[in-house]
Amino acid sequence: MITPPEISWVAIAPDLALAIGAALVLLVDVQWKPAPRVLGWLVGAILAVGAGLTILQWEQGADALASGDTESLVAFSGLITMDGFAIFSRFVLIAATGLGLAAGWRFVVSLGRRGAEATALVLLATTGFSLMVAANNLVMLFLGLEVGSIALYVLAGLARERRESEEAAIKYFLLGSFASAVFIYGVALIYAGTGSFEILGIRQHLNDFVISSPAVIYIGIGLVVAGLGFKVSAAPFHTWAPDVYQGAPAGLVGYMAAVAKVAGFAAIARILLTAFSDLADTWLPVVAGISVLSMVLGSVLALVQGDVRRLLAYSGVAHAGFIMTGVVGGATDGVLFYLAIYAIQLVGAFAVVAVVSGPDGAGSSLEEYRGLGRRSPLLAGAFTILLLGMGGLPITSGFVAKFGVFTDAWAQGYQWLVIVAVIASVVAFAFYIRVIVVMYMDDAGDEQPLRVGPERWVLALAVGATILWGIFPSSLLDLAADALPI
Amino acid sequence: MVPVGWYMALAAALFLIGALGMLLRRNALVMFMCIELMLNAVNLTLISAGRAMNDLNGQVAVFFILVVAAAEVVVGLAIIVAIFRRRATASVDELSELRG
Amino acid sequence: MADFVWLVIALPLAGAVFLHFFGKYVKEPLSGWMASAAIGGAFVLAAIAAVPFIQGGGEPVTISLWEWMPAIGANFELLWDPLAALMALIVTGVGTLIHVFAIGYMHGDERFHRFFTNLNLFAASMLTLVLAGNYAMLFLGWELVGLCSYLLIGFWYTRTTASAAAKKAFIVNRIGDFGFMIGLMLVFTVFGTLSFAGIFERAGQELTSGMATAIGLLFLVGATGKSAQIPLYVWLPDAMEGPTPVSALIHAATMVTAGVYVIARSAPIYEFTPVASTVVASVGALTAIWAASIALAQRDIKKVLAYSTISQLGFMFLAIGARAYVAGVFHLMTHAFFKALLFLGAGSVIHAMSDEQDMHRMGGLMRKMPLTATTMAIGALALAGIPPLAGFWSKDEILAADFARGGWFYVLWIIGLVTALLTAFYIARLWVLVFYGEPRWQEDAHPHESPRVMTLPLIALAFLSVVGGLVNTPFRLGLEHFLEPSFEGVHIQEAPTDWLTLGILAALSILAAVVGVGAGVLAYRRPPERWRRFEESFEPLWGTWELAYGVDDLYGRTLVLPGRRLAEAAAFSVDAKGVDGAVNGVGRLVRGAGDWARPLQTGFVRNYGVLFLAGALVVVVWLVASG
Amino acid sequence: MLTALILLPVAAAIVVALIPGRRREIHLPLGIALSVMPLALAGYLFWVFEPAAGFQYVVDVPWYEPWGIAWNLGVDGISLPMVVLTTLLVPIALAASTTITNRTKEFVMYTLLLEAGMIGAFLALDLFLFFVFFEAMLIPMYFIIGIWGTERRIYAAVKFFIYTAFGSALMLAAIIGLALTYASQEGSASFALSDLAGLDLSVGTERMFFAAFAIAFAIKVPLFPFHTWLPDAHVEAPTAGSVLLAAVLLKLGTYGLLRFNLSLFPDASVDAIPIMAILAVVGIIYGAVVAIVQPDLKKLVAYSSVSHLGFIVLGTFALTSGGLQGAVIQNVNHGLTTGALFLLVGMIYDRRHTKKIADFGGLQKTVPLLAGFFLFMTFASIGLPGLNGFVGEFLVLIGSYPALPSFTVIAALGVVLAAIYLLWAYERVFTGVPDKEENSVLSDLSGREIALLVPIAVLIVVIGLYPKLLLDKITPSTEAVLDRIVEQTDYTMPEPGRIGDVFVAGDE
Repeated sequence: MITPPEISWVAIAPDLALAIGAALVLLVDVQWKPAPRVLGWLVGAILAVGAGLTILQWEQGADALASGDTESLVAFSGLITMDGFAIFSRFVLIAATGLGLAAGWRFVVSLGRRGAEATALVLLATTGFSLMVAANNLVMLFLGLEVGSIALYVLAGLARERRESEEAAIKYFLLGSFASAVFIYGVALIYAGTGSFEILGIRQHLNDFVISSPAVIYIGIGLVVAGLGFKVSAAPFHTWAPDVYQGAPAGLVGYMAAVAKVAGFAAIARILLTAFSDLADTWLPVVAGISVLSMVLGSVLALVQGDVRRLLAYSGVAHAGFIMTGVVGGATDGVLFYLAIYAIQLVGAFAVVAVVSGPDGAGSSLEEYRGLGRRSPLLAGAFTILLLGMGGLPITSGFVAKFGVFTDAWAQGYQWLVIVAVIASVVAFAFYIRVIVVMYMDDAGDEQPLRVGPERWVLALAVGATILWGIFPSSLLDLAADALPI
Repeated sequence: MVPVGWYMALAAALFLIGALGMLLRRNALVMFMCIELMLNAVNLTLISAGRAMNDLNGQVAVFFILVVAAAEVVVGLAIIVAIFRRRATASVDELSELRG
Repeated sequence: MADFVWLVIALPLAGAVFLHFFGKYVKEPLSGWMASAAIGGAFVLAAIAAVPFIQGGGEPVTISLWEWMPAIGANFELLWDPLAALMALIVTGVGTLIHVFAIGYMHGDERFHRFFTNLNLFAASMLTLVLAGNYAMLFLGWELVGLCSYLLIGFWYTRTTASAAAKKAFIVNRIGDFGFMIGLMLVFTVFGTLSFAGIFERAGQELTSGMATAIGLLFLVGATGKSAQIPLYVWLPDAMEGPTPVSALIHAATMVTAGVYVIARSAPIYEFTPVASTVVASVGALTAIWAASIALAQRDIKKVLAYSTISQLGFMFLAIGARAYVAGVFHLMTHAFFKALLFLGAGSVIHAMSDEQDMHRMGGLMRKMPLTATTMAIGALALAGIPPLAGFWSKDEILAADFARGGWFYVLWIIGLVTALLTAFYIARLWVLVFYGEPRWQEDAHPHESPRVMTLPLIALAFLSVVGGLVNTPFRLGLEHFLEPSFEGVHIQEAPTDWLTLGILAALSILAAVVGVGAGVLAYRRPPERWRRFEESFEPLWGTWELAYGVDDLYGRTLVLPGRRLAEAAAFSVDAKGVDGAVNGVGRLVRGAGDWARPLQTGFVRNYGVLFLAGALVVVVWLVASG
Repeated sequence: MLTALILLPVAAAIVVALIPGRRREIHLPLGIALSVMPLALAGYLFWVFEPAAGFQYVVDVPWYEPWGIAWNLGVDGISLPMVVLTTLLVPIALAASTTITNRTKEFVMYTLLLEAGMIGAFLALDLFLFFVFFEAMLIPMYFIIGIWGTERRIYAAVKFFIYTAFGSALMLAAIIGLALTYASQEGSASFALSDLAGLDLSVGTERMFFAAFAIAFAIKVPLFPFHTWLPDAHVEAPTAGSVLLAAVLLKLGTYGLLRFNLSLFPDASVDAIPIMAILAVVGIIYGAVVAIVQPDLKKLVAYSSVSHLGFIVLGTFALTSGGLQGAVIQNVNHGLTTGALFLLVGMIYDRRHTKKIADFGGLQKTVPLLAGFFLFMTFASIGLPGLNGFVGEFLVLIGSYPALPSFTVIAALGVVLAAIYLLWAYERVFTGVPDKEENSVLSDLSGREIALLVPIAVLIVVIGLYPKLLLDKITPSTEAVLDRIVEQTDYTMPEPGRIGDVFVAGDE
């Protein structure tokens, strides 16, 4: 007899809110053709509801996790969890969405009537990724991934006047689908090897049985890691990132990069640390290898870029490596903290790029930042702090984040990885510093101050978060420490 | 009865063919079809594995993948058409302005 | 009782500080008089404090002032004993006279008060040196006199030669200090303190002879720097670029004797090292004859005196190396008198001749400046060792003591004797060339006798040069008794006691002096062509002497130039290209890696796909292989 | 109180930031006035400091407890002089910056933030906290060099930043390793110096950690061969930057070696004596030799720093009373003299807009006061007794000899070389006749400039003659460091002679 799945509205309430919100935006747009302002308020309200619901979830999840009652955290017959890990990641996603939309709002407005579509796509993408981080089932995870990714492919191509945007979209789409196919093939092999799609089920299986065909599972893990490595732009699966970052609409790149990274790493952490924790001895060196390659390649390549967006893309590759050290370290709180911090900084940094490049996001070569410190001191100051935060300079949250993941990795016995990581972060300093040099130490070609729109709020928040959590990190660290996966 | 291993091997072969096609062909449309081929290889794997283990989950998953594939087609074709309109080519090798 | 001796230092120091800050508000001669009063006051105080020693029965006292570097036993403390008292009296006494002289000599200089500031500072430093109660404080004075020497040699800073000479003096001294400092390190290592009291008390218990030799030789290195002995004497002739009173005070009477003083002070250490003592004496003897020979052929009046000073310092080394400490200190004293006199006289001449220093352009000055001529004659005879002038007694005692020591010291004694002969010759040459014969002046020279303020010190010094030797004659060893408390427990080499030997030795040295003076006078009272021919007959020796054996040139070619080349190589090749190149190379390497890796990002989707798949393949293979 | 000492400059920076940018004329005076407050507080701290009480005014507020990091501050005889020096030189450096006319506000802010960072680094007793300050201060300095420097400022600034960041990166790894070792041994996390100092480390691990710390500090000091960033940074930095860089920032290296390497890794420190001594001595000689022929006055002073700091490292690793005391006091001395020399070079540069030695000559004629001060500082730097440099060098040399005889002898050569390069430079710049026309019309020091130099000069003399003032505060702390090492390792301190005569001042 087929038992109908129990429905737990609580578990998907935020996602539902976002999805419905996306639909609502489209409907409202069609029906009333509202002014962009109105649309803005609507989206804001939707995100606020989503965030509020997430916080409500937290209360419930935290209790259950504390009481050890993990069963109650699983809903929809094991498809979805509402553990702290999921909720924390989801909140980060929603926050990044809010900030990202604010940063890209001028772009959205410039799209005119298509602005609503863009907004809806953003909301949908977030919904997908939100489901992805909450998935306890690999197929569910894949669904979330695809919902999110497909929306992102479209977003990448939204700036249709620009040839680069098209190129970015097709590249992102082809490679992304390819990676998705690889990922799902990995899932299929894991299923073939363990007989389960569920994170908990797989762990159970690996715990209970001697594995008959480990090679299948290992191949599965490898393909899953490759597929997700693509999403988080870890080397050598990173190749799309610079091109897409450069081509996609300036205002939205921050959002796109941030949510993909958060969701991707949440998935990697969940799969590797929960489902395959018993096989850690095998996958740890491989992940460490990916980590090293990402850090080195990302840092070194970022050093020679002449375009800020590409630079940030490669720095994202390096960051993927740093976060990987957290995965190697095996502690989710380090990874989550890093993700939260990095997502905010990334969105903030691209908000600056959006301001400098203009809403359509034409150029972003380093040249355009010349003398920014004189032209728009506040903007340059914010960018400086964000860059240094990403670089991991002490008294910024970036340092706390790096410190956390490095400590975890060291404790795990990966001292050499930490040493490579700290050296890579010095190289990383070198390219962040390059941008700062251009902004402050050269004279401006154009003295006209730049017009800053809603990006200012994004920047204020991002800078505030960077500094405050750099000096008083305990609040966020405590939350991250509580946000355990089931 | 054909052992399940054969099905799996066939699926793997299909997957590889798809992957190689993706790497070798330069027409975006064909490349995309190769991806579809890969997805179907995954489907085959899932079905055979589910069948072998007498587990419905594998087979159910196939439906989801089919839907995803369909969604991808929609978006993918839209993007490809857009590009084709502007450049009158569907060759991805023409699209290499972003690099380095 | 002698607690106030710190005032001896403080008084000139106060003078220096006052003049430094307020000197420019004080009119010209007044500032000079103030400085003279400061050092004169110091002399009075020192004399009062020295009374107990003169009466006999005064005990050395250590006066603690304040902590400095207690960790290495180095504090501000003074040692007031007969040796210190004698040195203080010489420094302040001769110093006062020279101060007064300088009031006249520096008349009209735009930095008049600055000159006296430095002069007073020098006096304070020198007094610190001689009154120091430990090696650290001695070193303090030692370096400060070096500083003052630097400042005063380079007083006329617009003359590049003066500045260069000042720098050279300081640096060459520093090389000596290097040895001295290592000596101090050894002392500290052995004794755990630098205090004289602590060291000398335990010298017998702690010192091995090897260690004593090492310390002794290292102190000698320091002394050769400050007292201008071979091989570090080269700075002193150059130092004559300074104003003449400076040459008199610092580079004849006081500072340059610091090396002698240090070795005499360290007698309890040298007690255990005959080797080092012998080396000291040998260096002294060698320097004495070496410098005397150079002095023979100099044309510059101050250069003659400079080499003469080096030579006489060699005599002092010869004495203290033979452990005739009293004789050494005695000669130090008499030399201070007559050499200061000679320098001041020379200054008077130079002043009169409008800064002319070449003796070939002098002559016949006796008529124009009789007082100067007379006093200088006394100084010259004292230097030559004509009895009963001061120089005779002290020089004779040195030679006698060396003779009495015997062995290797016979050789040194002979060298000394020959040097005495040369000394008598060159000083006679100097006097005759300057004061006798026909005038060979430049057109615009208008020599005249110096003012009273300059001649009075000359007279005073002349008087001292005459009677100064009487404090310690074989008939009455006054100085020896006076200094006894300072050399307690140290073996002092006495002159022979039997009157016959003593008489023969005295006769020999008198003979040398008389022959030397006689030859000098005879050779140079003739017309210029004749003595020129006389000099030429000594070629090529004479030329070598005139060029001072070309040592400066040698040092320049073998040390300075290669050193500079080395520094340039280090700076511009090793550092800029090597070390920094490596650093920048690493940076370039990283960037290069970036540039190299950039083409991987071809822009072609299919290549990206290949990379992706290859990566995935590696991951999979790795996992399977290790799993 | 210590927290206030760190926060005061930050608050001052904020105050300056709040003044609108167009009121340019008041930023600098305001900054100077505000920076006097930390000086006053530091002076008070110096006054009330109890030499024998070890770390005092300790603040220990947990920061994030699960990690064991804490806002842990404390002052002892080793850090106290450095804090006072820092607070003293910041107002001076600011007051010397009147020639900075563009972006004054930012300049003042960066300087004040730099001050906060430096004070924090000296006071931090928690390794995490120390690292935060150690690294964070790079940024203001980076900006100071990069924005207000001369032609190649960007190159210099970037090099400075990356090079020092590289060093500290390794130290970060070592800090993590230490803390984790502590956590695994004690079961609770801590980054406190006092906790970590008591760790049992295997020989290999201890040496590795030592090396990581030592490299970080060696770059900061800088020791040969890690020194090449320094001349570039100095030459390009504006006067205030050079002053603070030389006087305080470099001292973090020597301070770190003394504070952290010696306390955390006593065994490895003892084992590393030969290596550190070699580096120190090579630095002394090499820096001096290279300084001799530098054509640029500022570069010459920079290389002299390399040479002088070698003495401090030598004294530190001699592990004797004299050596350590000398090292600490030389930290202060070098700060004063080299700081003053950079001030003077800056003043010359303000007048002539060149630093090339060959462009000068005969300046004593036109600017006698400046020349006088320069000569004074030169001799202080050469180590003339009676001035402060001598006390440090002499303590180091005499104190180190019993432990490291041959090294010390070679190091003493540096004293000779110092006389050569500095006096030669003085000769070329100041003496002779001013034959270049530009040099004969310069104006001498203004009252403001004299007011900047006089306090330093006074301190130089006071420390030179009465170092007891400092040594009394320093000695108990350095002895404590030594005692710990003797206690924890099989190192026996060389005992020169017998105990020196106990000296009691003025009791007769």
